[in-house]
Amino acid sequence: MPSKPAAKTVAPKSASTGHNLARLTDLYRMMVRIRAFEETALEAHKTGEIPGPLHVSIGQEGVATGVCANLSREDRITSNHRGHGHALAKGAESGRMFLELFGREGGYCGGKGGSLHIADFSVGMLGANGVVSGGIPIAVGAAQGLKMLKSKAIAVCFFGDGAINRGPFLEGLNWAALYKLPVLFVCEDNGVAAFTATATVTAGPGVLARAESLGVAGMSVDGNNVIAVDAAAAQLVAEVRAGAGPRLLHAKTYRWTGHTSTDVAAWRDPKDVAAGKATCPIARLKATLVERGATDADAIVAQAATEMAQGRAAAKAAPWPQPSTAFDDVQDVGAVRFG
Amino acid sequence: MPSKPAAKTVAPKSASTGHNLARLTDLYRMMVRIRAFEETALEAHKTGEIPGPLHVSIGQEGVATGVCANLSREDRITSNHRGHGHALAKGAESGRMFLELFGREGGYCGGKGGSLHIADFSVGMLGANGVVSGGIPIAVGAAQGLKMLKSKAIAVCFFGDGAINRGPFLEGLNWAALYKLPVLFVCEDNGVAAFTATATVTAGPGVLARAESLGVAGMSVDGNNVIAVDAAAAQLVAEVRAGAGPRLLHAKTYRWTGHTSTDVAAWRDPKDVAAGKATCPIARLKATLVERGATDADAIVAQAATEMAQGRAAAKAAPWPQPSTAFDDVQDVGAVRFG
Amino acid sequence: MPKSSTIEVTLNEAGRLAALQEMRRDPRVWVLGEDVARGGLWGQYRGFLEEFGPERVVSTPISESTIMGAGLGAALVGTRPIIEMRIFDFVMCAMDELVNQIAKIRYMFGGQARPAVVVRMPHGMWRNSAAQHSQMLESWFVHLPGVIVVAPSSCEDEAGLLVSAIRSDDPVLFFDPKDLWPLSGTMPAGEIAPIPFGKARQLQSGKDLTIVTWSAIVPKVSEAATLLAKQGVHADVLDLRTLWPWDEAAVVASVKKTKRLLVVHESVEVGGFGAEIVARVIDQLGPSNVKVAKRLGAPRLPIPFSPPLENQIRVTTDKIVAAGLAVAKAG
Amino acid sequence: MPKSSTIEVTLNEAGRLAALQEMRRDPRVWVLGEDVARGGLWGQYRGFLEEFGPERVVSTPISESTIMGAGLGAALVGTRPIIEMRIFDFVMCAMDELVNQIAKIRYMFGGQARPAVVVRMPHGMWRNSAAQHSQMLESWFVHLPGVIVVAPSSCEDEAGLLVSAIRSDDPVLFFDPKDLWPLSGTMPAGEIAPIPFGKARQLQSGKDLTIVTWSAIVPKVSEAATLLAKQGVHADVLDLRTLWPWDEAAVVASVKKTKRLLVVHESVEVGGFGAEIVARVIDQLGPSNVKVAKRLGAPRLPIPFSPPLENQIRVTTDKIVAAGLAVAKAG
Ligand SMILES: Cc1ncc(C[n+]2csc(CCOP(=O)(O)OP(=O)(O)O)c2C)c(N)n1
Ligand SMILES: Cc1ncc(C[n+]2csc(CCOP(=O)(O)OP(=O)(O)O)c2C)c(N)n1
Ligand SMILES: [Mg+2]
Ligand SMILES: [Mg+2]
Repeated sequence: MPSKPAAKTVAPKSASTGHNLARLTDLYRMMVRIRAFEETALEAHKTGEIPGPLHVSIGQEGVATGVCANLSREDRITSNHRGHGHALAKGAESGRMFLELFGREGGYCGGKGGSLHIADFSVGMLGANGVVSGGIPIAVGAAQGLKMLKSKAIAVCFFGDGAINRGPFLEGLNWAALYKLPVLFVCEDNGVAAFTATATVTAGPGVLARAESLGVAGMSVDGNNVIAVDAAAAQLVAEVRAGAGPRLLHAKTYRWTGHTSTDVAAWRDPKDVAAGKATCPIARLKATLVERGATDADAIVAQAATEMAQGRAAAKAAPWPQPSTAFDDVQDVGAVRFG
Repeated sequence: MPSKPAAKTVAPKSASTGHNLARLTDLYRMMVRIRAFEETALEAHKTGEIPGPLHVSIGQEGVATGVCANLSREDRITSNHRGHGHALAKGAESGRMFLELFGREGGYCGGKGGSLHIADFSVGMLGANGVVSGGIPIAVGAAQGLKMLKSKAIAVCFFGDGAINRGPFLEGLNWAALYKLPVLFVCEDNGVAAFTATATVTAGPGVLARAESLGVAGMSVDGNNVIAVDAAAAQLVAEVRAGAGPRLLHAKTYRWTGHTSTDVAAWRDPKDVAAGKATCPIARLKATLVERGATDADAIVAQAATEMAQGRAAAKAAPWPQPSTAFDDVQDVGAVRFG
Repeated sequence: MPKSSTIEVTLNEAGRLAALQEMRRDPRVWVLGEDVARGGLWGQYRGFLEEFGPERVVSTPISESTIMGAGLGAALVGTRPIIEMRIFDFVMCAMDELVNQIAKIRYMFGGQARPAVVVRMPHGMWRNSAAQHSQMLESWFVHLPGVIVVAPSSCEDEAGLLVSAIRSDDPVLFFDPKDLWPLSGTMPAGEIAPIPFGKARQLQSGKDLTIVTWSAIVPKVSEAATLLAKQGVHADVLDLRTLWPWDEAAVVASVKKTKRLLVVHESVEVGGFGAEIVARVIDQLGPSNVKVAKRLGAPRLPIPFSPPLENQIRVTTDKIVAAGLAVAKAG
Repeated sequence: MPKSSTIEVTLNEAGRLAALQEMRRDPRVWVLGEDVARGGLWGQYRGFLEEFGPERVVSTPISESTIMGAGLGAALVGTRPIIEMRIFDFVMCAMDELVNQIAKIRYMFGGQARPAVVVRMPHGMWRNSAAQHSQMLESWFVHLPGVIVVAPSSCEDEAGLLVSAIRSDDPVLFFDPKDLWPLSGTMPAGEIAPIPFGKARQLQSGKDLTIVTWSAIVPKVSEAATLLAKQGVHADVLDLRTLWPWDEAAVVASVKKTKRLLVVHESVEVGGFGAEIVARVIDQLGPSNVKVAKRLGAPRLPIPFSPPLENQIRVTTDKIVAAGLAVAKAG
């Protein structure tokens, strides 16, 4: 199984090439909306408006944004436990997402999933997943199904650097390469898995070498440079869509917060945290926008803040799901109505 | 995690270097005994003396023999579904093995395991395994335990080329490299997995590249040249024992028979089968022995034939286990005696 | 061909014909699993590659997690996979994909998706294949919300229930009784009609006791019931055929008549589905309306290899007859 | 310290102290699992790394199959691992290693080896964690030969049963009740004595009905029993503490007295361990000696996220009281 092009690092195209201001602005708007959604969700979790576990991706917005900017509505994505950004970037509505996180009627999953299972099948977001690597075989199978159905759509599989130490990573990549499936694997490498630095539990030269050894060509990119992510994703998505088989994008990024909203990640060195935050993909793109003469950056931030504040308020005001809906959507034959 | 030495192919040392006639004769005797054991077992399975599924390794004797020739009794091995050769090479007695395959009293597992679960813990053979890749995490854990206990012993893990497409391969190698465990992985590559050519279900450059990508250095060797296997194993076992961490030996070999004793593998090209048999490790070593002036090759074959004929006859004559022993060795607390 | 006419088949062939019919009927149906392009380990897909090609008859790597998970993913985009697991015990390598994903996806996502997969899992004791190739854990999946559990024992049911399974929009766990692959029987000629889930099949009728059973042990139960009849003990024998949903109404009605219940299954008695049946019957009829309720299953042991050991722990016709007599005479 | 004196702890701390004691007592005992070097997800190993070092407190990759399988391998060479699985649902990623290997190795190899492992699996509903982080499937393992199944609900039992588990030469599946981690209670000061497996704890006594229960739901059952007593309905309340072996004798003796059985568990009622209890009691006493035998568990649904939905399907004190009254008055 040839696995060219050999893994390599894509240099971020300078903003002037290929990226017109409109696209940069769109990328900026999406990152800002993801940031605003999750900061709002963190607030709402603190006050108890949002129950259950909450995993935010603050600092990582560049990856979901840059990759999904290259997808169509028909394309499918699978996500992991940190799926808000993936959902928004794929086109999910913040309002219905808030309703779901709040466990209210009208949420994407009718309140049955919450943050950990955020999904919007209508835009091809096949779901966050509570199991690390859980999305890998699903994405591979989705790609196999799409190929079988002669669809032009592809599948994209988002997972973290902690996921590459579970068996499904090997099985899924081997499988995708074998059947030359239209799937792009995206490893969001924030250097941590829960409370452990992934470098301390991951042997070998890294995810690209693992992918190569399984017949999947890949690239590394600075995940906090959304222009570079957009460029790399554009190339890989084009190759995948053209039928070249699977590809892997390794995006280095940084997560500002702890593992969950209640984890302060006290074990991290404050110096590293500061350095990590300094690479903020939003701040970096804003600088480029300003340099390119854009004037609406602050307005975009304000709009996003309003959008999310309204979403939060609407969710808080929304009715709870009817208790009897707990019995819906298990299975048609053999369904139970009551205990 | 550095994974030097880089994967490479070891050239078979010429028989004159390092291999005195006594050692060559020992290697020959072991291969001949394995062959005789399995040919006898095949016979006994045809007649119904041996019940249940039977997987033989005829043609692959060079790998188990060459590797185990470098192990001490304290070293541990795990095996797969094709474990007769591994057991014999590690020092198990053919007589008690026959008793087990026949399901008789006095068999290694008291008749509870049969061929698929052949094991002799007294010589460090931690068991054949009915689950492909099942032995990988066990071997890795055994190595971790041995290291923890400050033992000089190492673990060796035998598996087939079909096993490298299951998750435990990735998890186990990453784990072994991470903790620098004293374990040697041995991939017996006979080109097939059940009724499928492994090349048609395995993507990427191969097992060595996979191991490298997980921080495990390895070597390829002609598994049907037992002298080469012995030399390669000697080097890798020495490195592992010295605390260098895990290593992988990739041994190309050929299986003469079908997947199970009842599978004729009609799908294989007769030309390939002929070519495969032509690489018989026993015939090749015999030629070397004769060239080196050995005169006892035929006597060794005759002795092995006698040993196995006696083992078979003894097993056939042996009593069945007491039915009540079916209730033994489940668990001490919470054991049941009857239905 | 007249609907009345029937054909002679083995259970294996019955399943093959059912899958064949459904793959011809619906181009979205496909099969994946190890060696399926060569007809599958049990030959239950003989000729499929030739007719449907490698895109719909996919021989896979030994990657159970992905066989299960990829089947799920492919279902989420609108195909209808038959996920062939070869031998049930290997499903243990794919439990996250089955238990945490397939069984929960429809509910967890509020009905946004329904994974229309059939997971075929040949199970049970089979010619001394020992602890890792003989397990029956079907009761586990009755306890698992989100799945339909099917366990046929006859050629006709293997075919008709497999058709229903392939047409189901919810996941179906289909336990092929591997010891019965060679069982010969008849099935209606021509189009194989789907058999609805949740309807037991009455094999014999009698007033003295009710015997409830399913899967590979059914032929032995029939044999035992015939022997019991010779001794003047007449049993209602119900083959449940599907464990979830299961035909509680038929079982309760029968026990209401006989007042005596015996559940027979090949799997371990402790924590087996027989316990659920006893508990429901007692719950529905009230203890005072039942004279005796017993179960006959395997003792809580892994399956040993050696024939006399396997025989010692296995449910046999003799044991069923003895249990039937005890239940008929008790109280 | 006098044996009589006790200390105040949480259930989480009780478990921590038990593991700490055993790791001090036996150098072959060690713990492996994700984040355990940082004290574990639940802090149940706080301070272990500092005291025992990284060789005995092993933070692992996210590799559940290998966490389970490596624990087994290490046990086969004479160490005694505590295999920490973080949250029960993730055990689905390691079922081959648990079901096909750990549970069968002693038997399959004719007693040549005994894997002395403890598998800790915090389970159950916990603050709206939805379908993939709330499952209770403890009944599955009662049906699985080769393992001991422990499900404590009090600080004292968490400690004493964990000590017994770590000292067991056979594999023990230890279900920490994660919703009860903060539960405060007392335990004997000083050396933690092992609590034998298979002995139920009587929490309340009464003649009107027998309530059998275990794990996270126990505090609610106690509360309900107290409310029932206020209404003049007095229950024998038995916390089984271990499900295999389980204290059948105590349960049968109690029902013999009360003639009324109610089993309460948080897990799904269909196919739950309650069914086995009902079936055994009916088997042992005969239906005619039991007036009523009922179960109260969750309906057959995955666990939903939203509080009102979770509350709708969850076993609550009100539901237990209602069920208790119904059982007390029935027949
Ligand atoms: C199979 C499995 N094991 C463990 C967990 C608990 N867990 C949830 S997220 C997480 C860390 C994942 O790290 P990574 O994949 O790098 O994603 P990140 O949190 O860094 O975005 C762990 C261990 C889980 N959800 N699933
Ligand atoms: C997890 C699992 N899947 C499938 C099987 C069925 N099976 C037994 S051996 C085998 C082929 C293994 O091939 P390989 O590892 O190359 O060993 P070989 O038979 O060639 O010696 C298969 C698919 C199994 N035992 N375990
Ligand atoms: Mg990470
Ligand atoms: Mg092979």
